[in-house]
Amino acid sequence: MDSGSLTWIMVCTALVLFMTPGLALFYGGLTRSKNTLNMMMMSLWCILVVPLLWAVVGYTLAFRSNGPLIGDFSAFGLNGLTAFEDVGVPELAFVAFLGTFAAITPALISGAVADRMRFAAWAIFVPVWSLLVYVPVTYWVANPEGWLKVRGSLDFAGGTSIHVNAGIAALVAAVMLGKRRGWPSEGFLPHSMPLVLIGTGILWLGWFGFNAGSAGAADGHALAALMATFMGSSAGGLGWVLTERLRDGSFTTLGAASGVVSGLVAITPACAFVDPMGAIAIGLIAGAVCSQAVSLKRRFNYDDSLDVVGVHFVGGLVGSLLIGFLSNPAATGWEEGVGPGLAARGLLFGGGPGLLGEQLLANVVTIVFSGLATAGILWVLSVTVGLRVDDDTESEGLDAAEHAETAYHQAGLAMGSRG
Amino acid sequence: MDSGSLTWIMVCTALVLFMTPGLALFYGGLTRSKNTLNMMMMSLWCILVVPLLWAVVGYTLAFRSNGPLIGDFSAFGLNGLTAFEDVGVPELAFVAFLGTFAAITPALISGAVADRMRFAAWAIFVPVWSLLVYVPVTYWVANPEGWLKVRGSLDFAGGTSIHVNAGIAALVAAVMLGKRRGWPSEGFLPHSMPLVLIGTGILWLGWFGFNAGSAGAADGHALAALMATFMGSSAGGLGWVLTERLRDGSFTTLGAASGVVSGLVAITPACAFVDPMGAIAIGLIAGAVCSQAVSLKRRFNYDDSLDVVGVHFVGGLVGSLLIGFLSNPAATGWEEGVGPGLAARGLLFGGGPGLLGEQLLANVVTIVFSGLATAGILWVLSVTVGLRVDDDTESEGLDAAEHAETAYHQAGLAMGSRG
Amino acid sequence: MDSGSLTWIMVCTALVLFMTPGLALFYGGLTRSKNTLNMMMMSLWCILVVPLLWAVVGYTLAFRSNGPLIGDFSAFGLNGLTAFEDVGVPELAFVAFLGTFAAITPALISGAVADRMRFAAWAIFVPVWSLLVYVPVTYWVANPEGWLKVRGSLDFAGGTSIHVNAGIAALVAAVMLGKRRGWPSEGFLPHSMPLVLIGTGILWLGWFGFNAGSAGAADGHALAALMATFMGSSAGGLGWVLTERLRDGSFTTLGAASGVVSGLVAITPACAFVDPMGAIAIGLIAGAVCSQAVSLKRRFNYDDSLDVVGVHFVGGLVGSLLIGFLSNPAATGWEEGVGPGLAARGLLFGGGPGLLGEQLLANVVTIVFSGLATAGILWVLSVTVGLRVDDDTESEGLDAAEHAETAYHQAGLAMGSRG
Amino acid sequence: MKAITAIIKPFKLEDVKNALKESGVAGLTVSEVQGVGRQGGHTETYRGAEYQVDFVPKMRVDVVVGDDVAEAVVEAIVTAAATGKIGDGKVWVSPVEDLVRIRTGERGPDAV
Amino acid sequence: MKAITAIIKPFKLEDVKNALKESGVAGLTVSEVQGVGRQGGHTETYRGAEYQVDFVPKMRVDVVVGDDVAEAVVEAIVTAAATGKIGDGKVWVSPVEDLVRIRTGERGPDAV
Amino acid sequence: MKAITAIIKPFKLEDVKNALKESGVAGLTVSEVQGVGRQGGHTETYRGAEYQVDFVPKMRVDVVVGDDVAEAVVEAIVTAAATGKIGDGKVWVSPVEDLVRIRTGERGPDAV
Ligand SMILES: Nc1ncnc2c1ncn2[C@@H]1O[C@H](COP(=O)(O)OP(=O)(O)O)[C@@H](O)[C@H]1O
Ligand SMILES: Nc1ncnc2c1ncn2[C@@H]1O[C@H](COP(=O)(O)OP(=O)(O)O)[C@@H](O)[C@H]1O
Ligand SMILES: Nc1ncnc2c1ncn2[C@@H]1O[C@H](COP(=O)(O)OP(=O)(O)O)[C@@H](O)[C@H]1O
Repeated sequence: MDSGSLTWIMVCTALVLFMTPGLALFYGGLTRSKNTLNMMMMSLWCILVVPLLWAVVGYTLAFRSNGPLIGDFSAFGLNGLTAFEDVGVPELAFVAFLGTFAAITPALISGAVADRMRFAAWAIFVPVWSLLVYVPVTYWVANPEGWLKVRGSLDFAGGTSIHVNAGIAALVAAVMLGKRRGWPSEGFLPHSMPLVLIGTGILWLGWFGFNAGSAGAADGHALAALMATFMGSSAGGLGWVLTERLRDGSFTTLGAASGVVSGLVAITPACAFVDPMGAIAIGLIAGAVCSQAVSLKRRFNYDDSLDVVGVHFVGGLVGSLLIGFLSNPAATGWEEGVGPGLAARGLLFGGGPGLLGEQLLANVVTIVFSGLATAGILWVLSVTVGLRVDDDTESEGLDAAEHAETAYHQAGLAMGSRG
Repeated sequence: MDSGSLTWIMVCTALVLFMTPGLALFYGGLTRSKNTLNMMMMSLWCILVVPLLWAVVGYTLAFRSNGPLIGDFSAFGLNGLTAFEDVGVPELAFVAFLGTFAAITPALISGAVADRMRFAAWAIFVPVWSLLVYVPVTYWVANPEGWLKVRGSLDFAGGTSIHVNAGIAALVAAVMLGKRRGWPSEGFLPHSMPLVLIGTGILWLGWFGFNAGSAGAADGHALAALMATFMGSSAGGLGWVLTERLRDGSFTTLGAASGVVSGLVAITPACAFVDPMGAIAIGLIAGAVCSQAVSLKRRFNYDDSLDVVGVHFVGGLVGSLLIGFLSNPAATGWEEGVGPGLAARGLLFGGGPGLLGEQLLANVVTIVFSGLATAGILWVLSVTVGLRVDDDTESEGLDAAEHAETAYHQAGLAMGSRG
Repeated sequence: MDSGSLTWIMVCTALVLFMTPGLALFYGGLTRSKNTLNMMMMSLWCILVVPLLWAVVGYTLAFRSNGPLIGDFSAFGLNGLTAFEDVGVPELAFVAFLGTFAAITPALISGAVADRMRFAAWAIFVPVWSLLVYVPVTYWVANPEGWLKVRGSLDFAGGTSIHVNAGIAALVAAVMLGKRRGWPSEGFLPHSMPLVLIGTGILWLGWFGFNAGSAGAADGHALAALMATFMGSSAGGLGWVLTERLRDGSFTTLGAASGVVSGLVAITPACAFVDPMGAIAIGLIAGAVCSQAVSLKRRFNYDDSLDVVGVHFVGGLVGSLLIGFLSNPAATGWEEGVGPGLAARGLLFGGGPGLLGEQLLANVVTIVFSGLATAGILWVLSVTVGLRVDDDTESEGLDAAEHAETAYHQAGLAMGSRG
Repeated sequence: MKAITAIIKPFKLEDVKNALKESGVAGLTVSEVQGVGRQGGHTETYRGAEYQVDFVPKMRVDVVVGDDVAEAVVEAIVTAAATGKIGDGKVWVSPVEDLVRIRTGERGPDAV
Repeated sequence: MKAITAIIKPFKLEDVKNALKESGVAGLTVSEVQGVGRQGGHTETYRGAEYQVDFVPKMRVDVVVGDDVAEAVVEAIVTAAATGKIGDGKVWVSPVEDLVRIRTGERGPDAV
Repeated sequence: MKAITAIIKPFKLEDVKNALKESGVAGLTVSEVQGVGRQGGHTETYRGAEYQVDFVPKMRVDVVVGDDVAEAVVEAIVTAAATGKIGDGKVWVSPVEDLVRIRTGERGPDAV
């Protein structure tokens, strides 16, 4: 065993796990205080349910190679996997590491349906979507035998399989749920920006593990990914706040936070394929583009409450497509070529349009499949459980009605009396 | 030196250190705002005082082997220990790592006495309890020559020596302090659930270091422990929220948080001895059992303010005893046998009742010893310093009276004038 | 490549990155709620801008050796650096790691000018100060060819180049900005102590990476630094709260937090040169001294809003000078001697006064240079952009006026209407 | 002059504010309050025990107006705040003997 | 009608609320306030300096009732809120000229 | 007795409190409120869209005093709270029919 690489993967597992509570805080701060716990619980639910599903059946279907489409059941229930395998990093470490990815992906979607979704519907949606959408898309894009990966598309840490995938699902969900009462004339301003910034800090920390851990070892790819993650995130924040300074007149903290996340999203697929200056470019572009993209919802009139589409869908797409321009295998230690373990050169480094084409294909396939499948799942839920809370719950707040809790209790009101 | 394993232990040290401020936030969010800082300061005090005590005398007494009962003074003041020892991981790394464990253990107790204990009494209780209770129990259970360890009881990361030990001390302290005014007719609802969830996230992150770092190296035991910690915690949260959904009708965020902690507590002793499916079982059981156990205080009429007994005592016991059923040395890389470095099979894997018996014995011994010793220490404090604040302080809040601070200052009231 | 050491530096990079959002929370909690976002944005701005500057030009000027005064442009734009260098830890890892240091240093200064500085001035100040002050001081103190380092001064992780440097800049800035209206008769009490404690926890965690990562590898120096960091921080907190208990009558949580930070600051330069008992001594002294030093501003009538001078300047100085007494190369694995890679003995371990003299010199040089250069930069800004917001903005709050945001939106007021 | 105090549902605040503006009211003051009433509160679950929380978040609007317009202002508030569902709240009117605009020292109905 | 305003200790809120319910009051509105009075505040230590904070957290209870029951309601509040210790607070009574129930538009004492 | 209600700028609270103490007022109650008025609010940017927030943070001070001192107390508040800039706020005076000190049951002007 390579104790250094094993340590790296174990640390990254813990850091990425930390991201789901971080996301809960980020999203929770952005909602109004009457819906904060509901928002947080949507993320927490993912990290309670998905890891178990992952260990039992998700991992084997997503990562045990079995032709172009889907894995097999050879590691069902983690059967046969042991922590004592005599390799650099035992497979069990990747089960754990990748389980944290599986958990956070559906949690991303929750921001789009904030303030109005029935928790019962969400509770069912999460495991179903994980199995029916996340697992196959991940297989195609990330499994060495997956058809999109074999064709040569590049996605180092999940730009396509996680951000574009969750982003398009978020768009579909926002449209199917319908608008919140009062949107868009009212502002639905964040109840606590400090909470948003706590979440941002945690996501930022965890994302280093997310991206650089995806190297699977403590090696040059990990380091290249780490450096690109750092540069891309700072540049993302800068790109966003400079854009809004020019456009709206001020630098905002939410702009900084959103820009950092946009940069992180965009650098996710690209981090091990671009050099540090390429990462800065991706970050700046993603920050600027996403800061514009969050206005799309008002133009096209869908209520993506917390801008999952503008940040994750658009940011993921930007990063994924920019690989086609900025992929620099020479500087990032890849053997040049097409397919698993190889990387083609981007257009700016003398590559042909093939890579960009593959990037486009992988994302289009993901968008179409995930969009349709998500719509299907939600449709079934809408005619069975029902997707949306009633109007009274929406105006009084989901926390009390759906969870029998409220986020804050003031001094004189913390008592309650036993029922 | 094995740089990978050293890195692992150093990272885990930092992560476990982070848990004590995390616990302060978790507990602080659960109290009312007038007592929040007092609650937090009880944890902070532990992380200020105990590490120094640990370096000077605690470590040598707990971990320098010297027969069945207690260590010697061979490493008094860390005399003779150097960071440059020519072994895989120098002993000094374990001094640091284990110092973070020593610090958080008494902090756990503070939740049981929230809202009413004199800080002067707590300030003395912490170092005294650490030396007189934590150190010997740890020696018996975790030192290779400790009598309970030699007999074959298993406690990988401190289920018995930390959670059962602190849990029984919490019960004794809650009883001796007496009930808060108004309890149990009033609710004492958490003043800030977001704060509780920040604490939960930090504890969850840190616990990966706590459990998997207890392997002492980046090896298969660490990985097995990490995977079990992940599965046990998610399952704990799921077990709790499913139980409350059936029982009370809703999923709560506090249930998710408490369930995750219960799962983490229960998996702590067991993490390196059970396979991932065993970990899921332990988590689900612990979550369900603890969600019931928090009602014991109302049945038996002791005011364990923040449910240290229901979560840590019961959770620790559940996990420790389930080892007797679920220990699976074949799958987790242990040589089968009884005593330090070995692990016996649990009942479900064809082992005899011996292991379960040893688990029972280790916990009963801990309960009796810690219960009596804690009672003794508190009795002395009650007749000298006094355990409880006066009624006025209790109703006006401990923060202002005991610490000359208040947790929040509103916009117009942040001024104060210089006295 | 040494995967263990590479892992260590990558983890430490992520942990130190996390410190800047942590500092934002720490400082943000200490301000009043109308200025919280501005305070946080001052830190965030540093972590958006400085890393890019660092990658392009800062790193090469600070760390590419080129005689006694300043680096060259050999790694301009990270030209020629690759993640696949065949050494223990590739240079690119240090670029990333040290970039997080460069980012947090100017952020420290922001606490001194809280509540009144124009953000436009800050936005320019940060990159300019980083290049003109941080880079050269770092070269002199930390570069193997830097003149202060060659003379034998010791600064393991940045006591002089970061804390004394930022601390004196903070003093100059506080004086040049002038006092806040109402200071010192009014209290400006923290709007949220829980936020301060979240920040403290994050800083504490990150500081393990900051100090022990400065070893550049997972080796004995890293471990010695880690242990000293742990002991110094706990002792710092204890030193502060014991002092205030004696002086003012109560233990405060802000005292604990400030003391931990003071201990961390003071141990920063010393951490790899002192044994654990030496670290405890430094922590206790720093905690006690800093808890007194925060009163200097009232005696000398400068409004250092959040006590950057009392904590970082004084703490850094205390730690740096105590090296002259407590340096113990024998116990900490250094070859004895003067200059890069060597360490002289402190006075208490039989060394001569030479080391103390060098420590004094390095700090005096830093104070004079940084003080003058900071004053120069601020003077230019004051006659161009203007340093201070107008009175109305100061009384109504900087968040709304400078950033078009407010930190909290209450239930009924989260709406706003579209403009 | 009259002081008009309205207790309303929080999400109706924007509507009420706009209605007041339209009826010519230049200023008003609002605060977050908790109400007990026919609407009933909700039950909270806390670590497995149920607690009845009787308090429902409401907003309180205070507006001082001249005697002549008081009735119209009351009407405006009632119209804007009504949803027809239980818990819509109350508006009450009390006498005000004097009012000063701090900035100018002006007094009486013209100072509101 | 009368508006009865009570400033009480926060931990007495449940008792006062229950006392009001028992005396037949159907609704009330409470808010968090800070009081200055004989009780005195407390001293806070902030980074080694002492600050006098004169404000003590209190709850304010507002209840509008018919003229006939006003006196009984005041008595009920006073009895429920009293601890006999300094800082127990005040109850005062002001005239209310009109009251509307927003939901129904009903007016007068029956609408409370 | 009179109830005097003042809406002031938050940073003037200490001054007003001190002025009241100096004019012999033994107690007062304050709360955080949000005001709408001539001062206008501010614009917030939220993810690229602009929102007009009409509310400005203010403090509300309530003090009940005897009829004889009411005018002096109003003057004291106005003087202490004035900055001469828009948004300084209002003070208004309403009649109070009775007041009880909870602790002792005393009534009337002596109980304030
Ligand atoms: N007598 C009262 N005095 C003061 N406030 C009241 C009174 N009755 C009701 N309220 C306030 O009005 C709100 C709504 O009253 P409620 O009885 O629930 O509904 P409705 O007004 O539709 O009958 C309450 O939450 C409370 O804040
Ligand atoms: N004249 C007053 N006007 C308004 N509120 C008052 C007045 N006097 C006291 N209060 C309120 O009553 C509370 C208790 O008053 P205090 O003088 O401390 O005690 P007591 O009522 O027991 O004499 C104060 O904190 C304040 O909120
Ligand atoms: N008619 C009113 N009724 C109640 N409160 C008012 C009224 N007019 C103004 N206010 C309060 O006074 C504050 C200041 O009023 P504003 O019109 O902005 O300035 P000024 O008092 O200087 O004319 C407002 O924010 C609001 O809280």
